Amino acid sequence: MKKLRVRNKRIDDDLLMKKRREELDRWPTGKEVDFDEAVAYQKSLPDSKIWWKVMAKLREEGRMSVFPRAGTPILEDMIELCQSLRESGVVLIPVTTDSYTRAGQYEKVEDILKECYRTGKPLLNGYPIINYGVKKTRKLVESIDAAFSPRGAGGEIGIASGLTTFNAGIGFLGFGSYSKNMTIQQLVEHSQNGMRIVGWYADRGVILCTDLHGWLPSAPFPLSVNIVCQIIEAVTAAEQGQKALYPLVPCMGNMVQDLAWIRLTPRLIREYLDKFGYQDAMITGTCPAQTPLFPVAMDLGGAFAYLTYVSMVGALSKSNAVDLRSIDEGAGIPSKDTNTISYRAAKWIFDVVREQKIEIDVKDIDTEERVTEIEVRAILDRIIELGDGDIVDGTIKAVESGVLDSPWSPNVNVKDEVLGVRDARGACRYLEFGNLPIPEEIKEFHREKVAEREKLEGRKTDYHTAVKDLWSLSKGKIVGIPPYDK
Amino acid sequence: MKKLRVRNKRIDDDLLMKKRREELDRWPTGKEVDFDEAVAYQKSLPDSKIWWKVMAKLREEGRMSVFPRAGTPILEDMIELCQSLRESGVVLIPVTTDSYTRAGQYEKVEDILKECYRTGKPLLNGYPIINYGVKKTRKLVESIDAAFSPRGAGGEIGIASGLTTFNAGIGFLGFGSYSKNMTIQQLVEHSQNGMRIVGWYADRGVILCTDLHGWLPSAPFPLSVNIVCQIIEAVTAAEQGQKALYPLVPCMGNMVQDLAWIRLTPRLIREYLDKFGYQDAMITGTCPAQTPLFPVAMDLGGAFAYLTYVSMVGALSKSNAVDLRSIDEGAGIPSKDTNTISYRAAKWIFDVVREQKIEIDVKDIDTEERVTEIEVRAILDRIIELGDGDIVDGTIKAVESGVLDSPWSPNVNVKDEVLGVRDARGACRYLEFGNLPIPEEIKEFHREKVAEREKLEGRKTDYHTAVKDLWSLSKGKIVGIPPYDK
Amino acid sequence: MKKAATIITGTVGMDAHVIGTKIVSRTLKDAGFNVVALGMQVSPEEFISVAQETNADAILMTSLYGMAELDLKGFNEKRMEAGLGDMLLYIGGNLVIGRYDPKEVEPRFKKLGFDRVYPPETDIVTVIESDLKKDLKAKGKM
Amino acid sequence: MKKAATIITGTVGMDAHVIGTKIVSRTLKDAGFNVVALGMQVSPEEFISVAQETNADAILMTSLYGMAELDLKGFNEKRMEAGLGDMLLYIGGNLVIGRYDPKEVEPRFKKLGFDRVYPPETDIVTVIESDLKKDLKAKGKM
Ligand code: B12
Ligand code: B12
Repeated sequence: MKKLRVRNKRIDDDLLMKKRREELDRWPTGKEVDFDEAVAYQKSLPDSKIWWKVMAKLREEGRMSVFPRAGTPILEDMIELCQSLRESGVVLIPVTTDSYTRAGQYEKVEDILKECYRTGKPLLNGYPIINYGVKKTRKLVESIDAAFSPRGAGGEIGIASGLTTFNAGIGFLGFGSYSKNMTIQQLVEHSQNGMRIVGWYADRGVILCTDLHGWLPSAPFPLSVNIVCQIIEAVTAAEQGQKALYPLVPCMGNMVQDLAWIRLTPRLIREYLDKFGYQDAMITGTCPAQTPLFPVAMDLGGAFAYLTYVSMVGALSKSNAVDLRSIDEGAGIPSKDTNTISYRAAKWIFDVVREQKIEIDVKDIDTEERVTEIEVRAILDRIIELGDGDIVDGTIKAVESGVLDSPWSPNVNVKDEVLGVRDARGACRYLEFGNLPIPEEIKEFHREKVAEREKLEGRKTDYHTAVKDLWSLSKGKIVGIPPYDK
Repeated sequence: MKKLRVRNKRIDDDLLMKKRREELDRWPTGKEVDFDEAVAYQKSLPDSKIWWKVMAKLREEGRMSVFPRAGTPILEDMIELCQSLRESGVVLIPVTTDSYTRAGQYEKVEDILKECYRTGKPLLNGYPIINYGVKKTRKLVESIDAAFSPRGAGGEIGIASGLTTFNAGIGFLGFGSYSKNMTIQQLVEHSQNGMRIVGWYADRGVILCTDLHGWLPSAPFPLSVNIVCQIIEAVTAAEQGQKALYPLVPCMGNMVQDLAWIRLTPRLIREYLDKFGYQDAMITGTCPAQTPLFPVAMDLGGAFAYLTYVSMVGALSKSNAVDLRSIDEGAGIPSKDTNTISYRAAKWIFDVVREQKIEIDVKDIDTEERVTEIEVRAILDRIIELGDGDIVDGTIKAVESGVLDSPWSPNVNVKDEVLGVRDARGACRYLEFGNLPIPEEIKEFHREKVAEREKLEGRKTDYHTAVKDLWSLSKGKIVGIPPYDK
Repeated sequence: MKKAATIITGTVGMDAHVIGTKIVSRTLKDAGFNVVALGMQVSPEEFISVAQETNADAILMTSLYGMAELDLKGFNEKRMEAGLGDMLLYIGGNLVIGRYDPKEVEPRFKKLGFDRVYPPETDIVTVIESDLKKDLKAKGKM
Repeated sequence: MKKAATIITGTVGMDAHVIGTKIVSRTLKDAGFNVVALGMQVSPEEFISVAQETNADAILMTSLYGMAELDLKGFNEKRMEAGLGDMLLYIGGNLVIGRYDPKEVEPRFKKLGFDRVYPPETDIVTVIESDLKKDLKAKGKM
């Protein structure tokens, strides 16, 4: 076997500094960033604001925090929103940015922001961090005793403001879920040959944590592709100098699979980080993430149950954080109050269940873990083979050939030849394997499981089954008995 | 060992009929009851209204229902309330009666009922079944496709109206939780030498199911005394001719104990029913019951979490019913809407988790099950010894001597020399054993567990700890770290 | 120092919720009061006659089951007739049926003669420290 | 029988929520329509120019991310200028930010030129059967 490696064209230091400035110069607030001052400010932050330290402390003490989503355009409201989260026990706070900011349309944002203040209404679907700039965002950060993480945008304005996570490595989220025309080649160029900001800060003693998303499964779909991508994200991030990262493990609603994946994902990430020589990159914890479609707006009971179910999975798996939405997820951006009540519920579960130190052993976890592990290794082996030892080259070829593939992508450059459905117990199975290099015996396993459901429901599964399964958790009916359209 | 037996003074048939009439004659609606017509009406009911059949069907199909509490004085509102429960998936519907009806104050109820209709307000805390009588209550029963159970009162008006459960045997609930001056001697006379109505109906082919409550633990307290009393209730009920019964197992909030007790209780009831010769009495299922103090009125998040936690315990233990309160439990009698949202949440958990057929094995369940089993057997052995083979005689002597005892009883004839506290993981332990005949090695086990908590909190446990533990679930902090008063 | 004030406790009417009044009683005792704990299901008449017998300074009444107003019909008149107009009257618990706004319910119980009316889950220690002792002192009974 | 009506689908503005519009497109196709699926993040201008090119009979627009009104500023004027006044315009999704009452939001989108405005989680099959076919027939396009 070829020596494992990550294609590494480390950008020249002068060029790096120039590019960083260019990026910041796209909007006047960029001037507020002085790199050295930013380092000093980061170093002045108390431990309770430093993401990786907060995660580590939670883990040490056997505690948990919700990692929610929250962003609203009016600064004062944003502060109040985050304060209320903190009061519900949340110590990992997001700064979810609006979609225009994510698209770099700062001028448009500026106009709308004025309109927001004029009308008092939150017209943007997030906090426009770039337009606010460093001084104002520091006000937000300094108002609440918790760690902050930018979502979707922020760049060095976020870092200078005291947010303590930062993307690193090849991020599949943007490519797989947010882009229409980006090619995998472009993604790699963008994230690898681009700026190695995380490493620059690490060299100066500032560790900015990275959350790994992998390729988000947009529908009930086995997690192997997601985990493969998390591993790719991890090793490419580490290669850029990232020292702290953790996986967000999508929970698809089948408890056996969810628990198996929560166990498997960090284990494999650790293994590959080590294999590639990044023993010094630490995994700060594991964060199960509530993923599939939520119960509809009017079904508050279902929304609560779903939320506490995922909290429970987090507690039973002894995770230190859980990525949870609110009971208003199906309705729209949550209010302060719906956040509070949602995360109080989660905290109740965390405190009551997590602290009972329950040791559970769920039958079939081993099987699910083994099946997914074989799939992950098969896909990764193929990628490394395609890349002739280089995981980045391999990734490019893998996406182009469908060796890496995921359903429902908005991206026209994705093969989209795979499909998932639930089996008779609600576990996610492949219905169409596309070009994924899954070993034949494992394919057979999936087919058998799907056949069980077909027998139960008395009809074939197909594309329409896959569509219907989008709603299985949403409608509170994870399995096929009785056919939930009856 | 003496032959096991149940003191049996079967009432003379003529006397039985006379007493039944006397009871009904206490209020004019009693005249609506014609015994033979009641039998015929019961026999005409569809399976979906017959409690034991509904329970059996739920179990067969691997499904679950909430068994809620619901009673409101205006008939039309009561119908609407029960309909909304049915729409939330509830097929086991209670007819919770008001406290005046339970105390036989029908005249007073009549006046208040008029006031209710005049003002449109629910002034009574339940449905006054006696004052409504058969015709009106049949209207309720016939409006909803579900099985009905009287709570607290109803007598043969309930049976004639089509309610399909009925108390039988020595019921500790009334004695231990509702009475101030009743002696155990009186309880036995009342429930045993009194009417054997259940048997009379069973002889005519009408099986009215009994739910066993045991002696309700009013605070965090190990379940052994409760289970002993459930067994006594079961064998004395069976002796009266009861053919169908099931335990309501109080869930105290420690998952390991809750699961252990849910497994243990029906097993021991079955064993003793068989031992006493009642192989023909069937156990129709197991119903975990949400028991300790609820989160306060304003903490809706906590209330939801607690509710779904117990639903989850029910689902993981593959029960067919779960006795659940609503999110308004801490506030007051729930409204239609809070019931709906609460039980939709439960149904989500039931449907999603129960139907996944998760096989879990929780570490320490075996220990908890074994400890409680030894306690139950020790107490029961002592009772049978005290009764010289007769479980009823033994029960009387046991309560009088504190061999059967429970804390916080309103009844002045109860010893009340025992006390429970939670341990470092939230499990219920004895703090004071009183006169319970617990074997020394088991006492030592409890003491060790309590000591662990003392070490953790850095202070002795005492009466005040026991009081504080009333709120442990309510405040979402089941264990001692950090001391939740800090 | 004066002799300890005498306080009567208990749940009124058919209310069987005894835990709260047990805790109230014990806490009062621990605070040095002379407590007459009547337990649960105490009729208004019994409260009055015991108050006369014991020359009580206050009644701390409990009702959780939602029907306190019905139980207390005519209570105030009777206690006035019994010459107990100077005795402090507190009530706490879940005072009506269903979720309620304590602010709306308070005046109704004040009309029934109560000096203070407490919402569900009131902390009894605080009540003793900040209200009861003050009120008793104001009446010269402490 | 007439030739199948042409329907354009897609999410407007920067909205990346593509699953809904994918399902809408497939369901329309299955129902026999001629579908031009533009996928996600379609600018108002693109909708208009494609409608002109394809001589479309309707646009079924999707927006979930809450900023549809901002994206659609001036859209109605432009489509009128483009001579597309007769084309059916539907929109569905989470149309504003936060939990909302669809009844309050509907008139705002009607003003923006939409013939029909759907609340979150609308069943597309029902819409095709009960609204779209009727509206197209009324316009003589089916
Ligand atoms: C999956 C998802 C994502 C995925 C999308 C993946 C992808 N590429 O499609 C990702 C992770 C990328 C994402 C990102 C974001 N999301 Co998002 N997302 C969701 C989620 C969970 C499900 C959406 C979905 O796929 N629904 C399933 C499809 C089938 O339903 P549908 O689109 O509604 O379509 C059906 C019907 O509405 C109807 N229909 C659709 N269009 C039309 C048109 C017509 C004319 C008719 C008649 C019918 C019709 O037919 C369809 C089939 O039945 C929802 C919350 C929820 N509902 O559970 C949030 C949600 C839509 N997202 C939201 C937000 C804010 C965002 C982000 C800004 C940030 C964030 N919080 O993550 C970014 C923005 C990205 C962007 N630029 O748009 C908000 C919108 C808030 C609001 N409007 O107030 C929601 C509601 C979550 C929330 N409560 O905060 N999201
Ligand atoms: C345990 C319980 C029972 C037990 C009681 C056991 C016993 N013998 O005590 C049993 C099972 C017997 C029972 C029966 C019933 N109950 Co019950 N029960 C409860 C429960 C779960 C807890 C009550 C409790 O013990 N609280 C703990 C104690 C420590 O708190 P507390 O009594 O409020 O007292 C504290 C403070 O309020 C304060 N305090 C108390 N008194 C006073 C007085 C003054 C002056 C002051 C200053 C302070 C003060 O100090 C105490 C210590 O902090 C509540 C719901 C809940 N809150 O979770 C329902 C509840 C009280 N019950 C209720 C009802 C309706 C009933 C029943 C009619 C039927 C039923 N649904 O089961 C019967 C009626 C029995 C009867 N005749 O009274 C309702 C009342 C509804 C309403 N008011 O609208 C409640 C709220 C449940 C509900 N939401 O439906 N119940």
